[in-house]
Amino acid sequence: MSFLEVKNLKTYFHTRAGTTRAVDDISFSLDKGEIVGVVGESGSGKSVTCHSILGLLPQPPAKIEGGNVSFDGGEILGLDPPLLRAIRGKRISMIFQDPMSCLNPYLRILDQVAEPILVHEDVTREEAESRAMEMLKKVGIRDAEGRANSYPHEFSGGMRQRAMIAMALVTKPDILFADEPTTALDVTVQARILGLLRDMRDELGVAVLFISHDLGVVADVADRVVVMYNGKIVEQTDVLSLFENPSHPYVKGLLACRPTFETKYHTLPTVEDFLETETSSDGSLILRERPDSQERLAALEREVEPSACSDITLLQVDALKVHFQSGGGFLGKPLEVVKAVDGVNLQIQKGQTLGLVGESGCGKTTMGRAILRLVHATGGDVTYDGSSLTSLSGMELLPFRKRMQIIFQDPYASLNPRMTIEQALIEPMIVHGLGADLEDRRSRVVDLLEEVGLSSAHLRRYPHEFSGGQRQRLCVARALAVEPEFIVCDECVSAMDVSVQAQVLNLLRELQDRRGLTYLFISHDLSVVKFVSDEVAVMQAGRIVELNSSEALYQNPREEYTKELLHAVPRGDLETLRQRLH
Amino acid sequence: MFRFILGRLLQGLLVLFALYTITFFLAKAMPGEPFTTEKNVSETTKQYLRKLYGLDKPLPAQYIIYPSKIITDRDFGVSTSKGRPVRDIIAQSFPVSLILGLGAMSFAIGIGIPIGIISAVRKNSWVDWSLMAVAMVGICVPAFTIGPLLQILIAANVPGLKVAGWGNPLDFLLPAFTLGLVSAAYLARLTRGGVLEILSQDFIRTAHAKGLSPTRVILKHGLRGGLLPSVAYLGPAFAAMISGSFIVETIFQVPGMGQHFVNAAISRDEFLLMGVALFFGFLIIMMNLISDILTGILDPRVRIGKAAQ
Amino acid sequence: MSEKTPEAGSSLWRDAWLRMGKNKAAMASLGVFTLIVFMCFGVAWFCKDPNAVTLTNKFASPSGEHWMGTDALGRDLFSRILYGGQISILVGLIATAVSVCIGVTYGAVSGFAGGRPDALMMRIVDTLLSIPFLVVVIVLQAVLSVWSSDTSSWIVQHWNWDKTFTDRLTNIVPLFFALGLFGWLTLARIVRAQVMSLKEREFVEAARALGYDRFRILFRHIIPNTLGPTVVYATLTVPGFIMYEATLSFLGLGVEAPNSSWGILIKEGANFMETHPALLIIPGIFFSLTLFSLNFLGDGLRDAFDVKASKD
Amino acid sequence: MSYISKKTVKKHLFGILIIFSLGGCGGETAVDQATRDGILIIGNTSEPKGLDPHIVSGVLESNIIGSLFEGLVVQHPSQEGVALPGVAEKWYPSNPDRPDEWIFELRKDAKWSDGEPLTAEDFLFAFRRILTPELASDYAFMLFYIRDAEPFHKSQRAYLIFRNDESFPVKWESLKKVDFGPNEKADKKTFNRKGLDHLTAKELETLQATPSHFNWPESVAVEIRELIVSKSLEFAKSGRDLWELINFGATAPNAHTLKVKLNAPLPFLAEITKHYTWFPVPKHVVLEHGTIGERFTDWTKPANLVGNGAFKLKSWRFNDHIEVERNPNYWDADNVGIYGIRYLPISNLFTEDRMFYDGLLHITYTLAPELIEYSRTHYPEFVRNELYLGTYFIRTNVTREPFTDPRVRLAFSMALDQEAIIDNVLQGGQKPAGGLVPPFGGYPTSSAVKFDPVAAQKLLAEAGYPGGKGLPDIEFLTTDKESSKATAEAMQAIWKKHLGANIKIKQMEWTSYITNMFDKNYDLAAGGWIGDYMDPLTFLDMWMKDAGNNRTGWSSETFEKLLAEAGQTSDPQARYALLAKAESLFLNERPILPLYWYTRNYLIHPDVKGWDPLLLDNHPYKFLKLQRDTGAMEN
Repeated sequence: MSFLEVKNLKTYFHTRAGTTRAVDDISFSLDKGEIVGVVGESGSGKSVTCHSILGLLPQPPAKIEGGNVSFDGGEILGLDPPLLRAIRGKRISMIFQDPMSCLNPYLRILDQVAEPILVHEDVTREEAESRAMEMLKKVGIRDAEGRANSYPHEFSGGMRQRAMIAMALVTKPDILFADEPTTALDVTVQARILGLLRDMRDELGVAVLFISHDLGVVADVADRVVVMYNGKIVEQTDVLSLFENPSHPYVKGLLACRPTFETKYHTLPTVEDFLETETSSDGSLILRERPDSQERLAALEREVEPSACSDITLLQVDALKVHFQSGGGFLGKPLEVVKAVDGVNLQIQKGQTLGLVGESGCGKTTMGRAILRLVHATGGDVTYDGSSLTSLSGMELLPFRKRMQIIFQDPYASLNPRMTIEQALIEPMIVHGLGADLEDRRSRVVDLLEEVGLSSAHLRRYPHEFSGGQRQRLCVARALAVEPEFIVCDECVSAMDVSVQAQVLNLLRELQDRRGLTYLFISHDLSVVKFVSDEVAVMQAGRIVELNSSEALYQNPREEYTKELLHAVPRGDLETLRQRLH
Repeated sequence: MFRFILGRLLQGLLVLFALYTITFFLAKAMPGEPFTTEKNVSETTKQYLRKLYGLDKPLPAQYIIYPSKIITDRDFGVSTSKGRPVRDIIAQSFPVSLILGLGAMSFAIGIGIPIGIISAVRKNSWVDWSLMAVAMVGICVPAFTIGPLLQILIAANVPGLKVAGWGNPLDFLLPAFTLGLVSAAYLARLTRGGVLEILSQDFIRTAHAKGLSPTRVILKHGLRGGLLPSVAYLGPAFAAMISGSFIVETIFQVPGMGQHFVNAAISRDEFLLMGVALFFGFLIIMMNLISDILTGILDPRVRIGKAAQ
Repeated sequence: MSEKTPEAGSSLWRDAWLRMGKNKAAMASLGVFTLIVFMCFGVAWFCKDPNAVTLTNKFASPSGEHWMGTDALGRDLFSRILYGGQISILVGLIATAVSVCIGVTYGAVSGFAGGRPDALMMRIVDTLLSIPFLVVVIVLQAVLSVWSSDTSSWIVQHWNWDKTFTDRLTNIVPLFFALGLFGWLTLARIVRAQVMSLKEREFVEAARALGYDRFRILFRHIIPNTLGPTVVYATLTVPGFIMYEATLSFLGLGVEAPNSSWGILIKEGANFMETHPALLIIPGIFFSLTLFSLNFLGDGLRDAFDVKASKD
Repeated sequence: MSYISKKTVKKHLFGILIIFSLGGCGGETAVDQATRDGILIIGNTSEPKGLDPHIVSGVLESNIIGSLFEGLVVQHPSQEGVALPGVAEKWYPSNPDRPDEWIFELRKDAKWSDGEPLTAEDFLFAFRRILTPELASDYAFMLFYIRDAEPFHKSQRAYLIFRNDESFPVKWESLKKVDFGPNEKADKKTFNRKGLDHLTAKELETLQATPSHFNWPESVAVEIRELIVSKSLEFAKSGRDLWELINFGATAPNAHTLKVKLNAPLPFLAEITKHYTWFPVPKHVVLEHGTIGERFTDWTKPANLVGNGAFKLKSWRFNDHIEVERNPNYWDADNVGIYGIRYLPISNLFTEDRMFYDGLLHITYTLAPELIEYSRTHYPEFVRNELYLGTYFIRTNVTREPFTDPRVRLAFSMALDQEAIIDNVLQGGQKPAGGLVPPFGGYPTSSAVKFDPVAAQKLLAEAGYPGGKGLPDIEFLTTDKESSKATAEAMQAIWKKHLGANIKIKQMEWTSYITNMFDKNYDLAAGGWIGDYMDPLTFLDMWMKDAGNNRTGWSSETFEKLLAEAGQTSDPQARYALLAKAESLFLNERPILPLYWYTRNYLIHPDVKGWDPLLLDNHPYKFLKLQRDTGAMEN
């Protein structure tokens, strides 16, 4: 018997709308010192599985309908809460996806890391803290002594995730559930965290259940992979055979829709190109391989021609500087000036896409916003289509607001939760005087929705009623409502499942072809940038360190920093995988 | 921190000055004057009285004299209705109100916050509903009803508790309860909302995943952020509580400060009126400042330095 | 994908109404509140004259003649409660509405503007919070009582309105003025805090990127999102306003004797606590029933308008 | 969460246990213990404005001052209008036929509480002090009976200089039109604004140089003008004060004799000297802490206060209590019955009564009207209902329609169903007021005011308002007290019923109410008057044209002539007859509508002995005794 054995686990959610089978009769196991990847898109039941095992689900609406989970020979499903608590955090720990919202913002890092020891072991506070400190050092927090008393918001994303890991490992657990531990992180940080997990496994013999929507990442760490779709396990095998010989169409789709450095497709394949679904009479979902998947793929396989370098410069950025004052805050950090953007020059030709990559905090987002005058530039100039934007007043800026648009990372946060889709799309038309009357505007909205691939039947719905991918399409539609020429895409696919990401990227490319749009594409994901961009700029600490055509940059990085970035990207291809396994 | 507090205190001075200006002109706009009485007082006597209190001077002069006396001599004038210095009156009655207010506040916090927490934890259960109904009663029932009820039902029957009066340590129980009841009810509702908000956050799940007991999760992880709305409410509420309440003081015969707000207005005792108004303004400024600082301590993300500019 | 007719009218209001329908506590409260409003504004007209004094029949017990007995001057308590309810419900709702309008706008502008304007506006709130309320009331009483009788006679002269009605109306207006003047202060602080966090949200930035002016961003995008706490706090302030009305009426600002209101009935009834508790309890029941129902209604409204809540 | 709730419950159980354990010590009430200690605990409405008899003017202060000071004579504990020796052993008019000069022989053993002897000089000082204009005493007018006291108090310098000056060429009365006093309406540039009486030496010099600075009436000859100015200047320059110059009415032939010369005969002077404005103050202490005209000095502070009463100040906690204890230096200390008095400033009537029920008070100040019925049922032996020297009435504004017409006033008065209101609303056993002056010994009480709705309707019709038709809305001014509101509502209904009049009730807080009444900004206004001393005059002289409390706009020369005539009459019977005639004239015109004669309702513990009904409620505490009353408060 394995160390952790899950048998026929069923977790259903009973809500007013009906019953959702979040986890539907799954079985898998985890051995000591093993890393098992669990892959699937959001809503496929990966996290619910972990939460079910640890008894972390809110009940109701969730209910565990059946199954067994044995851990170290004992049944833990339905265990007495106090007994289960003794396991939780002591023998089985968990890391969550978003380290910002999963760390308590009101408590110091050290307190939070030491807490599991204090709760589970009979030690003094000093001892617990010194052990916590040790663990913080071990997970690679620089200057741990100096920073352990900081609050989470004073840490960067990577540091927070390290703190989470330290918190999970500080009691030396037998099993670690890692729920999308790197999704929100930069590639370099991600690489380090993945390395850390592997080291921990090697050093402490921890078994890891590694949950991710990204097969590429899983390929970097896992020994075995479990693929979930719609609450069921569709494939379960060792990592090499999964990549060498995927059997399930969904897995094939997942593997194909990730843009990689080698992607040659003009349009990315999506899961739908491989998978057909049908709802059977009893309400369960039947998955089938598309018979025409080969033809569909072939249709996509069109070499990307480097778009003709248009010679009209649409946007010109000269020595742009954005400085913020930071600190001077409440509990006495000294006032300091943060140079978010520090003298950036670049230009974008009409109809082209400039990719902007860099780690979080490098100033790429600030620059995108400074170009649109959403933050105030401290110095330098932005020239759009011949007019300088930096000196314009609010009213003079209005025509440019119509011509330049932005799409944000989080589509949910960037839509007003209290406005229907129709209202949200009509409003910009009213402000910019587009459309003759309400009827005209309505019909434009319907057209827009169709253009981004949404049904006009959803006009009166609210943002929360849509899925993440649909919401991002809405944001695109809203940006398009004013018929812009230039769009800043600020990490606009970073939070998405790869399958959805592929759809949105396809949409953006399609729109560019059709409307001749110009993009500034900001992302930390180098593969995605590679896929969409004609030119790529690499940004570090407020400056552009390298700017080159997409091909050249990825083939021949000149700067050390660029090389480092490229190296950190999990390739998720067979070669790298084989390399790792041997 | 230091700069922030200094800035706020400077703003506070401006507030006090604005408050003084408004109160001064309002006091002058009230019908009647301090020496309006039923008695057959001759106009000459009234003239002397006005002169005695400096009320015969032209308005602009009066407007300037009062604050300059406060600054130079810490002299808040002499109460026209009590015949003693305003400073003495405040110095005598404020400690009483402070004790009563602290009692009321301990009661409000001691009852309101636990009720709010329990209600939040048992959201939408009968426990929640009945506790919230009790809180609503606390908000609905005015002090002039609950005070006499306590006198009739409790004080008259429980030995050791007096109907009214101030002197024995137990005497502050009933008035503090009456005074704190509304705040307790508000706190219960605010805490419930705040804790509910926090309990829906992701880091609570983390805390559970650490294997913490539910109690520890709520008290250590849920409460700190969940108390923020209550802290914001408590600033002005505490200032109001420690500056006394006319109704509670007259019902329970407490020699506090609250009655001066009413009596000074009714007897057109403008020096006492401005004295207590400025004192109350000072309390409001300080309590709002403290509440903001507390918010900063409770929530490390808040940079009140920024908010204060 | 092809159908072009939008889903049948799922507007914000309709959605909210549907969600409300599922909330039993809120629906029951709505029923109670409607019943009370109907009694006060409908049934009342068929009741006895609430001001008919029969000195010899004071403190009568409930009977067929007087359903809830009579008060200290032998007036019918039931019809006094119903007529008083007209004033109290109007005062509670209108004063709350006025203070919500001022408080939300002020707080939102302050929080949205930030920096120096915000500090200035908040210090103004501090100042107003500290002004002795009674003094303002006395001044208002002096100024506005003249105004109200002048206005009343002007209206009667020029527009030929019914005199009793006009008098009652012009007596009440200064009351709203007094209550509205100070009722919004705390709400403004609450809304400001909300807006401070809302204005950092991405949809606000999106709105700016779309070239919306500040006015539109504030009123169409930010303020609607402060609805939840506003509704809850507003329902909490209603009892305060209703009780304040009684105090102000005794100072001559508001309801003129012998007309009544719940606040006045409760205030007077409290004096007969030992001897005739019914005079306190019966109006108290009407008062608290109304407030309970308003409160649960407020909670229901908040949930109903919280479009996010329906996600799960 | 069960953990939390359990803990909470535990904590509170603990708290409740504490309460019970601390509280469970014997059933003896505070009053029982106070009775044993001989301390009287008494409700006294609110915090006194001070204890200086020359500055305060309220009843509650007089209750305390009455224990700390003693006047020339002392009120008899049970008999109205009888004076017992106080500081004075004997008193008599120097001419019994015309009692306008009185002699008081002071006892030789009178002492201040600090042991200093009390002499006639202290009285002279006290009179002078209360009349000193700078002191601005509210109640100085109580001494205006003394010759020249009024002009002295009003700083009528010129009057005092010239009236008794034989050499002055013109009759003083011919100068009536001169602006001697301050005149706010006068031109700013002239001295008229300040008034001739109030000019400084320097200003007078200026005036002497340029006479145009003062507007004289034509009738005053230039020489007279110059004479007045130069004499005034001479006086002002001399640095003497008015006191030295004038022929003031109070003198002290020796240390133990006080001679008081009055403006007119006053047979009831002894009654007036019972009022605290006539009490002596310790000259040596007052002057130690300030000058004679200084209002705020420390001499009444607990550590400094020296009195001559049966008690002396023991402790004073602001807004909480004032306690007095026996004064060993009191001349009659051996006969003082109790050891001390504790005054509690309880402003809430209900609280006061509930404190009494809870055994915290011997005597309440009043019994809340709402609680009268309850107290009569539950504590019948403690309820007192006594006549009080006061009248409750409604002022009419005779300068405004429709009350310009005496018939309307009479109609409103006759339609006022006094008994219905007393029996059903007030319930305090008040007496329907037949006239203005409440009944008391010797004076023929009027019964002119009677409820007669039919006659009232007839009168109203005669006045042109048949059935109330044509009557404008009538504004009825009243205060913000719940009980006065109920009374107003009852009257409103009664007038509506009998006269068809539309009354609008205007409630206001106290000062606004007074101000509106002052400004004659009302039609009807609730009001009342409590007598200052035992004489009809205290109810009648307030209706003279210039009296401060008239406020109705009504005046009558005949009425004033009758009062003046009575003022010169020494025979009490003839004097009463004249006053009654004036009252009846007044009632025929009826500028006020009398409603009832006051009663005092209060609760008193049976342990208190010797507390007998007194019309003025001025109980001399030294005669009281506290004795455990068996059978009292058994419950």
